Amino acid sequence: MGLSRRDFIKACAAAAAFAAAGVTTARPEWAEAAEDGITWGKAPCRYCGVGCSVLVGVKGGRIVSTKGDPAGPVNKGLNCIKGYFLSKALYGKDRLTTPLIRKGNRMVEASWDEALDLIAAQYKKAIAEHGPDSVALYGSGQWTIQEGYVASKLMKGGIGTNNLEPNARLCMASAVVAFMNTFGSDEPMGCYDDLDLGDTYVLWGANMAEAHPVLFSRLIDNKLKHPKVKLIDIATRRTRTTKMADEFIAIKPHGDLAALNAIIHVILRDKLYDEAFVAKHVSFKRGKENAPYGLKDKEAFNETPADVKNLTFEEYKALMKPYTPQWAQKVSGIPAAKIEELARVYGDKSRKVNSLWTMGVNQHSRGVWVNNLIYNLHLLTGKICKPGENPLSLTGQPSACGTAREVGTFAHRLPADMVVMNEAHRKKAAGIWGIPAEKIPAKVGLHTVEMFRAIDRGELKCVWIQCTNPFQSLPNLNRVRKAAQSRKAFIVVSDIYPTRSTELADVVLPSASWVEKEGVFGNTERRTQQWFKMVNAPGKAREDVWQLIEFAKRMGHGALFPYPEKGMHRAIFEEYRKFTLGTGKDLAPYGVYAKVRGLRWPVKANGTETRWRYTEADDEHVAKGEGIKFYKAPNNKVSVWFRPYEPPAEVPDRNYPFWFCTGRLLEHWHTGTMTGRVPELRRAVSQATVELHPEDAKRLGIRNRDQVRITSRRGSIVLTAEIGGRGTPERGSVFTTFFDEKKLVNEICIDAFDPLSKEPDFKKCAVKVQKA
Amino acid sequence: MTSRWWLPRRAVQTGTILLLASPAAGFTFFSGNLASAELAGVRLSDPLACLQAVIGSGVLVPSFLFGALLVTAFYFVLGGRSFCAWVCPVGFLTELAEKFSRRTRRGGRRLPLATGRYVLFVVLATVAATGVPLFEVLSPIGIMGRAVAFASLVPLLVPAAILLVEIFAAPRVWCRSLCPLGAFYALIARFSPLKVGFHRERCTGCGDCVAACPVPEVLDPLWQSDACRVRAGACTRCLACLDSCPERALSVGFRFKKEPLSLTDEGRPIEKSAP
Amino acid sequence: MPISGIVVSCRPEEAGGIAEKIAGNRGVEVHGVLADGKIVAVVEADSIDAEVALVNGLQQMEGVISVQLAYHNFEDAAPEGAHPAGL
Amino acid sequence: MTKERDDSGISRRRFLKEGALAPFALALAAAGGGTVYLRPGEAHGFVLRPPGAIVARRFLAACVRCGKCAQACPYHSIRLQDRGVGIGTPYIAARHTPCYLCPDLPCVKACPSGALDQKTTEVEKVRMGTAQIVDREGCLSIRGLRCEVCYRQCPLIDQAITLEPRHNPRTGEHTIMEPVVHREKCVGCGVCENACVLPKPVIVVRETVEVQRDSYDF
Repeated sequence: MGLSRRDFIKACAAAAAFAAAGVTTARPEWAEAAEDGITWGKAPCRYCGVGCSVLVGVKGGRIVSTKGDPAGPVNKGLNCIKGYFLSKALYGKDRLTTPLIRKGNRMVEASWDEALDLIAAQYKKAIAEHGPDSVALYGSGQWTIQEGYVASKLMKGGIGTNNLEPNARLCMASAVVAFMNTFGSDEPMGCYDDLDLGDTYVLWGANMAEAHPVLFSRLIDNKLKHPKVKLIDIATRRTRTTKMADEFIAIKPHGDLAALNAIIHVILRDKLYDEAFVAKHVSFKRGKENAPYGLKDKEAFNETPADVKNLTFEEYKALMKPYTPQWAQKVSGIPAAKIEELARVYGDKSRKVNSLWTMGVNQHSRGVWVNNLIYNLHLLTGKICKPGENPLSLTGQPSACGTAREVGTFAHRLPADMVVMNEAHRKKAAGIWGIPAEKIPAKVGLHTVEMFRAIDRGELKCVWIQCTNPFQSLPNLNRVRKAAQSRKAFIVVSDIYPTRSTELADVVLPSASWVEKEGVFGNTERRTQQWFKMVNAPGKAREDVWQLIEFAKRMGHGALFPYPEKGMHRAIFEEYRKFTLGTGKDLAPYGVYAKVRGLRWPVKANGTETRWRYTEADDEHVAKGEGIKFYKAPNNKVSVWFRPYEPPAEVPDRNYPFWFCTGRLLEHWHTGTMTGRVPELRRAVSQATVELHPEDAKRLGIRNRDQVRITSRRGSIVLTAEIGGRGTPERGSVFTTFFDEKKLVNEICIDAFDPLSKEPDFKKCAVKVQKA
Repeated sequence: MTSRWWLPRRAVQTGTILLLASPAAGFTFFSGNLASAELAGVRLSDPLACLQAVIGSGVLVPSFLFGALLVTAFYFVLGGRSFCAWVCPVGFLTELAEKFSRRTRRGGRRLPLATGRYVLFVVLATVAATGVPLFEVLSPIGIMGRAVAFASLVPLLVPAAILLVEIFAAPRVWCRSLCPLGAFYALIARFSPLKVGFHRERCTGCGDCVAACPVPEVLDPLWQSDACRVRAGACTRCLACLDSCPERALSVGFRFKKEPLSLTDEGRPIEKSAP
Repeated sequence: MPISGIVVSCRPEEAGGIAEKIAGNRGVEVHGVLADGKIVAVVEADSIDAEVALVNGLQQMEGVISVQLAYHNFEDAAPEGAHPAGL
Repeated sequence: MTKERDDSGISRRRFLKEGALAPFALALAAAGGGTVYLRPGEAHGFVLRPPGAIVARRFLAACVRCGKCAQACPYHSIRLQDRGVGIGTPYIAARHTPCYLCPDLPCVKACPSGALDQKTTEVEKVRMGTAQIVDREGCLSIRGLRCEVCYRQCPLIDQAITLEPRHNPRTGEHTIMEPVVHREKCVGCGVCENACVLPKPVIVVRETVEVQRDSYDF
């Protein structure tokens, strides 16, 4: 049963009465209801970017139960199987409970003071000898907004380096760059309501059924209710999503770049575009081409305004001429007729078309371009900023949006769409932070791949990793692991369990997780969700914010964080909120989030949320009568980019004849640090397998559950074959998951990345496949 | 002591147990147990198990039957119940138990030998009537084999129960009087060419052989008549009598043709040692 | 619909009995009885007047030393399930 | 010479040993045997047998309990019963380790007696049993959660188990994706029972019920 408003008020009344009676523990701040001695509080789920709301049941200082929150607008009381076992993720037997310091090959227990003093000494030494750019902080899209904000302020405003990155570089960076260069503001215009309201959904390389389970359930319900609803799955692998789609269109890896251009070609050729919309809202641009793949260290590539050429619509049309469906058929494997058909789907004025994508598009050596091309489809046909008709980039982490993107914990970002390269932005940030503007360096820091390469080169002396597991999740893993093993840098890892990263650390710090601390997450649809601390972290474990501030004090930057001990999280959020006000990314006061199941920004003056941005129908920043206004874009005009086809970084050849792709599955999350501790999820799926096409398997003499060796130019690994299971890659491709800490599949992956977003391509490299 | 047959016999008994354990240790030349096995690619089956399976289920696999015939032929040639003395782990166990019980006390009641064949009849009748392979269900041989191969330990209560009975109530009652497999081999042993021979002229009547024999009844005819070899099917060819005889009055060998009886009746008939 | 949180003070040894009596009133939920003789309860009534009457009634009960109002909510109850952000 | 036993004078010690110890030993022996044969065990009701097992009653006779099938199983899925009439016969405790359906069926090949039918050559045609959802109210997928672990782990996914989506009236905007077992395809390998995330699996392998056919085809 859900909490009604009346129950809520009653709970508040009781809480106040307890407080008046001098009892504060019986009714903690976060409690909303109690039954059977279990006190329930609300929190967003700890795992993916969908942002389901859960109720957390606490008894005797321990989480005894979690359940889907019926009042949660995203999930209405439902969860996926990971969420069902959420509480168990915190109670694995091997939780880290005390700081550890490396002594040779042993990790020795230490006090917080010893550990933090050591870290501060190492950072100070590196900064003194090599300057502030010789140190770095590598964070996470699972950081709370407060953690990300403190990290950004410390690194950019205190230490004076932009060497701050989130692991979101590995998942959302391409989407971010495309949002910025198309709309001038990060994050989607639409929201999950589009899943209920549209009638056509084109999935570009996204296995929503497994990676966004509750959202997929919502999408399918729309299909069940409305016979007109059509789900088209364009992918390199047949998945559980394919099974429920109306149509599957097989595409060659990297073929999206060709297919999208050809669809646009047909839309232009057959005049399927919305002339008025294009005239009013769109400007055409051509960027820098013949881009590299980032395979060489320090390869610099930037698309500065000077590199961008403005085009007329006619020029643009002329440029698109060669991208015929016949040409695209060869490159993408999609039949020309099917491409024509897709163009007519997008061009059909009676259809509300939505594009959905995630890592297939983002983890792509031309990821920004593919994002741009998807937006082109929607901008040319005017199918955008309307209920049930939007492109929606799905995220993978609970706060990739809230923390990494909105707070801006990237090497080039500042909060609320600002960037370090822009002097005005630096000034604004410095103003809020109360520091001189010159304190914030204008030089972009090291992006993720380059950051870990810099360790290998010996240029980066200190790295602190929080809330993520790069030594399992980075591409070309052998190089970065070897660099760490040879102790080329001083590495600190804060986590809740031993991981493949803590094993390489010089100092391991035990962190508090999820409801062991207070925090705020921001999900895919711009929903900001808050929760209170409900239980204590085990042993000496402390939250990442506390770790960073204690470190800051030792570094002499304590004055940057003058927050009261009680109400610290509120104070940090309120300070961060100043960045958002009036920018179209406006957040509500902290107290509001404490009460509701999240609000989608921009939050209006009257405290209500915005479902669709840039439209007068819902967005306060657009005046009545203006219709749609892209107020964040220069001259209110969004960009349609000409993005040509360029080949992938590595293509299968005679020695390495197969495509290799990695991805996710429903039962486990990311590198399995949390889900791997849940016995039920381990029971469900215990190890990573490699999926093969049945014909490829037969040709190689590989049968189901045989051991198979996968070898690329970078590494080799043995996995159990899975043929005809939950997923079947197309002929000539193999697929595996990266959750299994015993199988470092990323040793196979190439560290090629998108030249604009610097996001690595985990979806494509060449391998050979042998029976082991 | 004149011969040391116990040495190879213990070796074979121990070897059998090692063989049963070998698959668990990762070796592949042997699999299965004494009911059915594959040794170096040859399929072998216990003839009584085969008989029960075929009668009970009506399923007949030629290779299975062939394996059973092979085993039958083998034991026919080598004396039938030689299985009991040389191979069977239960025989090994009860033998050791008897040694132990002899050290602590003597006596107990030996039950008659002939009951085994009735048990065999009951087993076959049961499987024919109900389809329950009674002996495969109860068999301590199977239980011990599986205990060795699969560490299936709870069923060891059954051989343990047999030991209890044998130590405290009726020595060697299982092998002597109850085991239908022993009774089955006893049936074919009667015609087996491998027999223990008796050289009456050397016998001093000391009785050591009787004391050593697990089935001393089989020796009775040697004193009561002018027999010159042990003909009874119950003889397990354990050859303990040979080892025990200081005069070398007993021997073992293949006797194919009907040997003329020794006419020099020097030996004195010995009366039954036990009821 | 007014909803209030109240703290009823009485002698510790009588608290249990009084809590039971209080709970007998329509619209009163007892949430806890503390060791020092304080009873934490939530009072709900149809109107402000009815609520004042109810609280006064409690005040008059034998053994009750005082009734303290800790929280008062008199906004109109929002429809079930609605949330303040106006979804 | 003849060694006559003196049975006339039973000593007190012998009396104790034979008169008191023997019945005690016999009782203990009976208790041991009873523990093995009278304990309630898997022999009662349905037992999940290895692939190709012939019908239950005849299987019990045909199986010579040699354990070769268990030794042949690469996953140690096959165990031997340790009690009751079925003592020594092979079974699969699917919750512990299910049958992973080796394409070459080494267990069937190992069976000497035909208890596992030698004619079994295709894993898809094996019928060890049939999976059933025994607690629909407990099943997380039927409650609307995105679980469906049994479905995704099923080696005959989309054949033996399919997902049947239907509207979830409780939330009004989500789908219940109900796993449905198709008995004409289910081989009874128990992978679903093994994978079920609930403490007591709600999908378990039960005895195969013969599909009753008639001419009614809708």
